Amino acid sequence: MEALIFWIVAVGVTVSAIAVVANRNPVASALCLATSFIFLAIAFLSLQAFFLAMVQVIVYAGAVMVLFLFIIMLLDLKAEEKRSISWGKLALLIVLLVVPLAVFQQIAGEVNEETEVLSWSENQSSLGVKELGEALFQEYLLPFEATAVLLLIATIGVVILSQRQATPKNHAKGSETS
Amino acid sequence: MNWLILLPPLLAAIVITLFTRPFPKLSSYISIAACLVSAVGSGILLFSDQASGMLDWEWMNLPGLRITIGAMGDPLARMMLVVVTWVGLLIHFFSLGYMAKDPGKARFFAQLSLFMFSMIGIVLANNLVMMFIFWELVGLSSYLLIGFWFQRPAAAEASKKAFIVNRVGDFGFLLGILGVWATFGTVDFAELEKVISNGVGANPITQGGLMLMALGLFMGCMGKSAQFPLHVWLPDAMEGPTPVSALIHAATMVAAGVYMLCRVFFILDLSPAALQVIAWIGMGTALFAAVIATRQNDIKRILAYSTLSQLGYMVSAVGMAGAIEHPEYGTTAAMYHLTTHAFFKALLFLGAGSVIHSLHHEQNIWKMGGLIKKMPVTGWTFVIGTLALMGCPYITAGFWSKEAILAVALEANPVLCILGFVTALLTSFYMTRLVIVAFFGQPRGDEVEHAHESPLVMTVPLVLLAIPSLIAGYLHIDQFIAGGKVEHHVDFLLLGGSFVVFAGGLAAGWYVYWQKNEEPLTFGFLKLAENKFYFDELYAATIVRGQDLLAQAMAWFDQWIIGAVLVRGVGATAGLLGQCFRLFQNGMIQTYAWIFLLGVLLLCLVMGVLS
Amino acid sequence: MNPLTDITLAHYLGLSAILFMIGVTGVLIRRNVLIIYMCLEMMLNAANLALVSFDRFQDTGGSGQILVFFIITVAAAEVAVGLALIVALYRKLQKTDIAQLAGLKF
Amino acid sequence: MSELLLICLASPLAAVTAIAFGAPARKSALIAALVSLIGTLVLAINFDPTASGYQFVTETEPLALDSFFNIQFAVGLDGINLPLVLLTSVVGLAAILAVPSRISSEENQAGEGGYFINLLLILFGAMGAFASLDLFYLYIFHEVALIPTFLLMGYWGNGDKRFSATQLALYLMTGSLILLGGIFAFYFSMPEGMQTMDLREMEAVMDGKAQSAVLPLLVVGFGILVSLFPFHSWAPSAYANSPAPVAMLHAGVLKKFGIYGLLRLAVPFLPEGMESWTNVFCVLLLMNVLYVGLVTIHQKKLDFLLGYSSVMHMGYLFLGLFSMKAIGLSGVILLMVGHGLSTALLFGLAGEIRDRAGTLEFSKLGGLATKAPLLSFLFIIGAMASIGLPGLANFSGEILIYFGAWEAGLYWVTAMSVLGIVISAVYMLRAVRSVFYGELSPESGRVNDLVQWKERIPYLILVVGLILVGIYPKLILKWSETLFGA
Amino acid sequence: MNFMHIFSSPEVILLLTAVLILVFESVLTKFSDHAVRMFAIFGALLALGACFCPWSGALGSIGSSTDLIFYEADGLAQFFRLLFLITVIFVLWMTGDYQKRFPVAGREFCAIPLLTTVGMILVASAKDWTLVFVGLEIVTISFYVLVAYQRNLASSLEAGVKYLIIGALSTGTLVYGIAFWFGTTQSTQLDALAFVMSDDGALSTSVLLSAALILAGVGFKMAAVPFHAWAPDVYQGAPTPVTAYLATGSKAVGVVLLIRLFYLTGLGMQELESQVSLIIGILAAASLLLGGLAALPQFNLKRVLGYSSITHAGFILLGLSACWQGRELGLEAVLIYLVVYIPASILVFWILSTYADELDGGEYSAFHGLGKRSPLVAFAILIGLVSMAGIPPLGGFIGKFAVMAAVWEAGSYWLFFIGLATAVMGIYYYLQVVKLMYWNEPEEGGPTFHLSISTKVVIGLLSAFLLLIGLWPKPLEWMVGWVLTPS
Repeated sequence: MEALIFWIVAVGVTVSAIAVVANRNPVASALCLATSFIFLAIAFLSLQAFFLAMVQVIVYAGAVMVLFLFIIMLLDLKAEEKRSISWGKLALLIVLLVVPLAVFQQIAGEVNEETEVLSWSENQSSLGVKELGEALFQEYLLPFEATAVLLLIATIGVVILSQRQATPKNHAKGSETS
Repeated sequence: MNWLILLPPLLAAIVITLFTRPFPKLSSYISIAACLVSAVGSGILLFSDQASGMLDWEWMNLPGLRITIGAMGDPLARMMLVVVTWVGLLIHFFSLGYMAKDPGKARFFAQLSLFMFSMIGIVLANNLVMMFIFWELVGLSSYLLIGFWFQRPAAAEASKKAFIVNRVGDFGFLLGILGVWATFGTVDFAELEKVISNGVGANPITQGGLMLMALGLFMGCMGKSAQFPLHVWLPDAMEGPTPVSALIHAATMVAAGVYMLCRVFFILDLSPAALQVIAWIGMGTALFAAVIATRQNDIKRILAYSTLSQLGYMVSAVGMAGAIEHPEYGTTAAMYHLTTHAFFKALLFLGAGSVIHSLHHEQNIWKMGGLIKKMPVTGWTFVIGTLALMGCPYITAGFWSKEAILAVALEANPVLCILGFVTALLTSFYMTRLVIVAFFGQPRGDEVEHAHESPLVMTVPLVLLAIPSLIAGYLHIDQFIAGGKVEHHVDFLLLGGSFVVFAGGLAAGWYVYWQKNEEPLTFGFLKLAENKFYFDELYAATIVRGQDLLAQAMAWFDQWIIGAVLVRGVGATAGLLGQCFRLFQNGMIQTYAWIFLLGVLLLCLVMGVLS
Repeated sequence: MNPLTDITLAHYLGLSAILFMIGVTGVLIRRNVLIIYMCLEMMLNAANLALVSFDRFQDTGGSGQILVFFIITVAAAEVAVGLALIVALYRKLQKTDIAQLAGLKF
Repeated sequence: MSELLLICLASPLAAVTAIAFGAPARKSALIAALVSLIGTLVLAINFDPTASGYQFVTETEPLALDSFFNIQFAVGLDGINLPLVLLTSVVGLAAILAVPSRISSEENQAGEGGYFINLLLILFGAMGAFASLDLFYLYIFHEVALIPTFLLMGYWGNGDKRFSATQLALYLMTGSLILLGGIFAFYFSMPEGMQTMDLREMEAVMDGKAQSAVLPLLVVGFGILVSLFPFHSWAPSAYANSPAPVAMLHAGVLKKFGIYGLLRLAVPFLPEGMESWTNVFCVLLLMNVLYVGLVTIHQKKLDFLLGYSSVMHMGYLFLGLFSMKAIGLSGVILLMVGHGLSTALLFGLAGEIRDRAGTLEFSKLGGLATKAPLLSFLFIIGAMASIGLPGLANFSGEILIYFGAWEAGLYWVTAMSVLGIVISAVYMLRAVRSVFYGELSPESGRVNDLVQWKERIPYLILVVGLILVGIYPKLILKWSETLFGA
Repeated sequence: MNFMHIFSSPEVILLLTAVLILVFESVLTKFSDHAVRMFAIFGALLALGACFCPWSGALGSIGSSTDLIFYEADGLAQFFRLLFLITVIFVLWMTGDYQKRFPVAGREFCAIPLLTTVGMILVASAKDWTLVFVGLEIVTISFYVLVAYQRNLASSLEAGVKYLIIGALSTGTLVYGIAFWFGTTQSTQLDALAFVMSDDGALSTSVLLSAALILAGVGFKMAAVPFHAWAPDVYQGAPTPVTAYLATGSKAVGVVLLIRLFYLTGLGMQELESQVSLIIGILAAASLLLGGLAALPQFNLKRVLGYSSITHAGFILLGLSACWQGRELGLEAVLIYLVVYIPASILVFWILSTYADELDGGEYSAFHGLGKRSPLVAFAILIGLVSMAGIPPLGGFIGKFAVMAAVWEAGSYWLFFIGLATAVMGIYYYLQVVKLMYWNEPEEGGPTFHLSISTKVVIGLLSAFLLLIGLWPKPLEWMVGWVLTPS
C-alpha cells in the first residue's frame, strides 16, 4: 500500500510538474501546478504529516493557486509563442540535471544505511494539530511572532506595489504639508 | 701653509661670483691678488723645510676609509706648485690685456680662480681620493673655460667633448683607486708607500690585477693628459680663450696626468707590464701628434698637437722608468720636462694669443706672415719659445729636459729612443714651419697690415716667461725634484743625435717653407695627417654613433616593450577582460539564473560532493 | 530490499530532487515571468517534501514539520508580494516576457 | 625636544586645516614649511650622535590585542632618518616657495588653496613616513602623499598629464601593496613572540631561508616605489608631466622612501637574504644604471631627461644597499640627500624654464645662458651635482657607494656602474649644451632670468644645501657613525 | 518572561515604531513627511539605545523552550545589530532628500526599512534555522518592495523583478540546503551540526550539499560571484537609499549568517571548516576578479558601486577564508572591514541620493568639474571612494590591511595576490571619478548644489570617522576584542 501510494504520487507529481514547464498556456500551467500541489499533499499524507497536508491544500492549492490564476486572468496573458531551441543551453541544462542525479545517488546510499523502510503500521509519533500548535506557540513562539512581521511587510508591500500609479506630487513643492 | 696656498683662489672665485660680478675690473684684481698670494706662498714653501705647517682636514672617516684634505710637502709637489702658481700668475696678468674688452671678464676670472684652486689641490693632494676630487674639479673648470664663449657652437661642443672624454679617463682612474684601496687598505700616499715598501698588501692580488689597477690609474692620466686614444679633446679645446689654452691645456692641467703618474709611480712600479704599456702609449702619442702637427694651419692647433706630443714624451718617460736601473731618473726626467715645457709652452701660447688678439681672432698661419716686424716683442719671445721646444742645444731649457728623457729611453729601449728622436725631428720641423710662415715672409691679408704690438700687460708676461724658458736648464730642477739623486753624465751619442735632429728639422723647415704663401707639400700621407688620421671621424662613426644607436634602441625598447607592451599591456588586458565579463551582464534575468545555478553546481563539485 | 515495494527515505528524496530539478528547468527555459514564479514555488515545495520525509524517517521530534510550516507561510507571503510586483510591472510596461526586460545591462 | 618633532610633523597638517577654513593659502603653507624647517634644524643641532637608538621619541600606548600587530604610533629620529627628515623640510620649503606662475596668478585665487593643501599633504606624508618608528604608520604616511600627488599632477601638470598621473597612482599602489605583502611576510616570518611592527624592538632573528623568502617581496615592493628596473616606467613620464614643485617633492624626497625602507628593514634584519639575492638584484640595478642611462641619452626633452636621470641614479643607491658595508650604507644616506637636493633643484629650474619658454624640447631651446645667466648658473650647478662632481653632495655619496661595493667584492658590478659617471656626463652635458649653450633660440628669448628674490630663494636654498653637504659630508655622516659601526 | 524587557528590546521598538508610523499615516495625515521620518529615526535611535540595556536580548526568553535556543544577544549579534541600526538611521536620513525629489514615495518608505532591520537583527542573533529563515525572508521580501518602490520608473520595476526572481531562486536553494542540513543534524538548531560532526568526523554528502546550497543563498545576499549577477542591475535601478541599504545592511546580513554557520558554531569541526575555507577562498577570488575587472569599463557610478560591492564581498570572503584552525585574525578582519566599508559606502550613496538629479543618477558625465562646482560634495565623494579603494590614511585601508594580513597569515598567498590585483583595479575605477571631479572643468550652466545642514553634518561625521579611524585604528581593536570575547 505504501509503495502503491508513493508511486502514484511520484508519477502524478512528476507528470504535472513537467506539464507546468511544458505548457505554453499559462492557465494550463497554473492548473497543472495545482495538481502537483495536491499530489504533494497526498505525499505528505503518506508521510503521516496530516496537518501539513491540509495546509498544503489550503494554502498552496487553494490560496496561492487562486492568486496565480487571478493574476493570469487579470493580465489577460496569452500563450507563449514557440521558440527555437538553443542547443547550447539544452546541453548545459542536461549537465545541470545529470550531475544532481549522481549526487542524489550518493545521498540515497548514505541515508538508506541509517533509516528504515516506510511503514504505516509503525506507531510513528506523528505531529497532530495539537502538538504542532503547542510547539508553535510555546517553543517556536519567537519565530512564529517573527512571521507576523513578515506578513506585515508582505501586506504593506502588496498595498504599495499594487496601488494605482500615485499621482506625482508637484516637484517644486517639496515636502507635503497636507 | 697649505691652506694659505689652496684657499685664496677659491675665495676669489666665490667672492667674484657672489659679489663683484658687475665690476669686471675689481673682479680681475681680486683674482690676480689671490693668485699672487698662492704664488708667494708656494715660493716660500719651495725654500722652506718640507711638510712644515701642513694641516690635514679630515673630510670623511669611516671604518676602513679615511679621507683627508691635506697636503704633500715633498719636492715633487713643491716644484709643481711653483710652476703652477707662477705660470698661472703670469697668465692672469696676460689675461688682463687679452680679455680686457670681453663682456664676460668677471666670469672669466672667477673661473680662472676656480681652476687655480683645483689645480693647486691636485698638486697638494696627499691621497688618491683628494687627488680625484680636484682632478674632477679641474675637469669642471676646464669645461667651463673651454665653453667660455658658449654662444659659439664649436666652443660648446668642444667643452662637452673635453668633459666627456675626461670622464672616460676618470672612470678608469676611479676603478684604479678602488683597486688600490682594496689591495693596500688605504688611499693615503704616505701610508701606501709604507705598505708597499713593507711588501704587505691588505689583500692578496695577482699580477694581472696589479696591471689592471695600474692601467686604471693610467687611464686617468690618459684622459687628463690627452694620451692616445683619449687625445681627441685637446685640439678641440683650443676653442677656449687663448690664456686658458696656455694655462690649462698646455702648462698645467694637462700635465697633471704626468704629475699623477710620478706621484703613484711606486704603485705602477709593481707592474712592469703596465709600465711598458704606458711607455709605448706615451711615445706613440708623441710621434703621432708630431706627425699631425706638421700639417695643421691653425696656430693654436699646431701648438696643441705639439703639447700632445710633449706630453707623450713625459708619459713615456714615466713608463720607461720601470725598465731602467734608477727608476727615479725616469720620473725626474718627466717632471723636469714638465716644468720646462710649462714655461715655454705657456710662452708659445701666450705669444699666439698676443698674435690672435692683435689680428682680431685670426688663427690661420697662412693668413699671417711678417709679423716679426709688426710685433717684435711677441715675435722674438715666440722664437725663443720655439727654440726651447725644438730643444736648441745648450741655450734653452727644453734641450736639457728632452735630453733627460731621451737618456732614459736610450737605457730602457732603443726602439723607443729612436722614435723619440724622430719625434724631436718632426718637432723641430713643424715649429720651424710655424715660425717661418707666421712671423716671417710677406704679410698676407689686411689684418696683418693693421697688426700692432700688444699692450704691456701682455708683453711683460711673455718676456718673463721667456727667461726661464732659456735658463731653467741651469737651475738643477731635476736635482731638486729627485732630492739631489740625479747624476748627469753626458752621452755623446745622445748629444749628437739631438744636434742632428734639431738642425735637420730646422733646415728642412727652412728649405720647404721659406717665402712660401701656401702649403707646398701635398702628397697623400700628409692628407691623412692633415685630417688628424680621421680619429674624430672614426670616433664619431663608432663610439658616438654606436652609443646613439644603442641609446635609440634602448629608448625604443623602453617606450614600446616595457612602457607599452608590458605596462599598458597589463592595463589593456584588464580592460579587455572587464569588457568580456561585462558581456555576461546582458540584462536578461534568465542569464543571471543560469549563472546562479551553474555556480551552485560548480560549488557542489568543488566542494567534493561527488567524492 | 526491493526498491519498488520497499519505500525508503531515498525514494522521497529522489522525488523531491526531481521536483526541484523540474522547477530549475522551468526557471531556466520559460520566459513568462509568472510561469517562472510558479516554478520557483515548485522548488520550495520540493524542499518541503524533503523536510517532511526527513522528519518522518528520522527521530526529530517533529521540528521538520514545523520548519515546513514556516516555509509555507513565508512562501505564501512571497508569492503575494511577487505577484503584486509582477502586476505593477505589467501595468507599467505591459510585459511579462522577461526576455524583453533588459533595460539595465552591462 | 620630542614635542618639537611632533610639531614639525603636525605643522603641515595644521596649515592644511587652516587653508581649508579660509586662511591665506600661500602664507600658511610658507609658515608651516618654515616651522618644519626650523624645527628640524633645531632637532638636528640637538641630536646626540653618540647615543644609540632613537631620539626625540614620542609614542602612544601599544594596543592590547596581540593578534593585530601591536600597532603603535611612534616617531623618533636616528642617524638614518634625521638626514631624510631634514631633507624633506628643506625641499619642502623650496617646493612651496617655487610656485609656478600660473598657479600663483591673480585669476587663480580659488585654485591656490587646493594646490597648497595637496602640496602640504605630500610634505606631511613624506615627513611622517621618515619619522615613523612603526611599520604600519611608516606605510600609511607614505601613502598619504599618493592621492595629493595624483591630483596635483593631473590638474596642474603638462603634456600627457592624466595618463602619467593615473599610471603613477596605479603603479605606486601596486608597489605599496606588494610591499604590504613584504611587511606581512617579514612580520610573520619572525619567530613567535618576536613578532613586532616596532622598528625599535626588531631583532635579526630570522633564519636564512625565511630571509631569502621575504627579501624579494620587500625589494620589489620598495623597488617599485624607487623605480627599480624594470618597474621604472612610471617615473619619467610622471616627473616630466607633473608641475615642478610636485616633481621636486616626489623625485627629491618621497622616492627615497623605498631606499629608506630597505635600509631600515632589509639591511639590518635580512642580511642573509640580501646576500642570497645579490646577484639578481645587481643585474637589475645595473640595468638601472646602464640601460636607463642609455635611454636617458636618447631623450629629446629636458623634463624626460631629468626624469630618466633620476631613475638612473636609483641604481647607485641599490648598489650601496647591496654592498651591506658601513661605507656603502653611509654613501646611500649621503646620496639620498644629495640626489634629493639636486633633483629638486633641476626639476624646479626646468619648471621655471617651461613656465617661461613654453617648451622643454632641446630642438627649440638654446643659448639660455645669455638670456638668463643666474638660472643657467644654478642649473649647471644642479647638473654638475647630478653627474657627481666633487664639492657637491652627490659626489661624496656616490664615491662612498663605490668604495662600499668594491669592499663587498662586487667588482664587476661596481666597475659597470662606475661607467655610469660617463653616461650621466654624456646626457647631462648634452642637455646643458642644447639648452644653455649655443645661440639664442626664439623660445629661449622669452625666458627671463630669476629676477625677484622670491623666485631665487628656493633654488638658492637647495644649492646651499648641496654645497654644504658636498664640502662637509661629515655633517650628515656623523649622525650615522655609530649605526653601522664596522 | 518580562514584558517590559521584551517591549524595550530593540526589535520590538523598531516594530512598534513602524506600526505607529503606518497607523498614524492612515489616521492622522497632517504630519509632514519630515516629521514621520524624524519619528522613524527617533525610533531607530531608541532601539540603538536599547541595545545597550542589560536586557537587550530579552527576546530570547520568548517561548517556553526546554532545550532549544532561538535567540541569543552575544557579542557578534550585538555588533551586527549596532551596525544595522546605525546603517538604517543613515538610510532613513538620506531618504529625506530623496523623497523631496521623488514624491511618489509614501511614508511607508520610512516604515519598511525599520521592519527590514528587525529581520536583520533577528538573523544576527538567531540560533535556530526557523528564526534565521524567517528573518532572512523578512529582509528579502522587504527588499523586493523597496527595490521596486518607484513604480513609475521602469528601471526601478525592472530591478525589482530581477531581484525578485533571483531572490526567490536563492530562497529555493537555501531552503533545499536547510532541508539537507536538517536531514543530517535532525535538528533545526544551528550548532547541532557541530555535535553531529564531533560524533563522527566524516563528511557526508548531504552535509557538503547543504553547505554548498546554503552558501549559494548567503552568497546571493552578499552578492558574491557566482551569485552576484543581479547586483549591478539592481544597484543601478533601485532607488538610491535602497541601493545604499542593499550594499551595506543586506551584505552584512550575509556576512553574519556565514560567520554564524561556519565559523562560530562550526569551530571545532575542522574537516568542514577547511573545506568551506577553500570554497570561500575560491568564491572570494572569483568575486574579486570579476567585480574588479567588470567595473573597469563602466560609466555610471551606481553601477560601478554595484560591481565594486561584488569585490567588497570578495574581500570579506577573503577574510573569512583565512579563519580556519582557530585563526581569529580573519574574523576580526571581516568585522573591521565592515565597520570601515559601510560608512564609506553610505557617504557616497548619501551624495548620490541627495543629488540624484544633479548627478544624473550617477552618470559620469555629471561629475565633470565637481571639485569646482561644489568642493564639499566632491570632497565627500573623494573621501568615500578613496576609502573604498583602500588607500591610506582613510579607514578603508585598515579593512584591507586586516584582511590581507589575515590571508597572509593563513598562508593563502595566491589569494593575497588576487586581492592585490583587485585593489589596484579598484584604485583605477574609483579614481576615474576623482579625476572627473578634479581634473575636468565644469560645464557651463550646470546645476547648482544646495548644501543642507544634514548633508554637511553627515559629510563631516562620516569623513571625520574615516580619517580618524585610518590614522588611529585603536578603537577598532577595542571593538573587535569586545565582540569576540566569549561572554
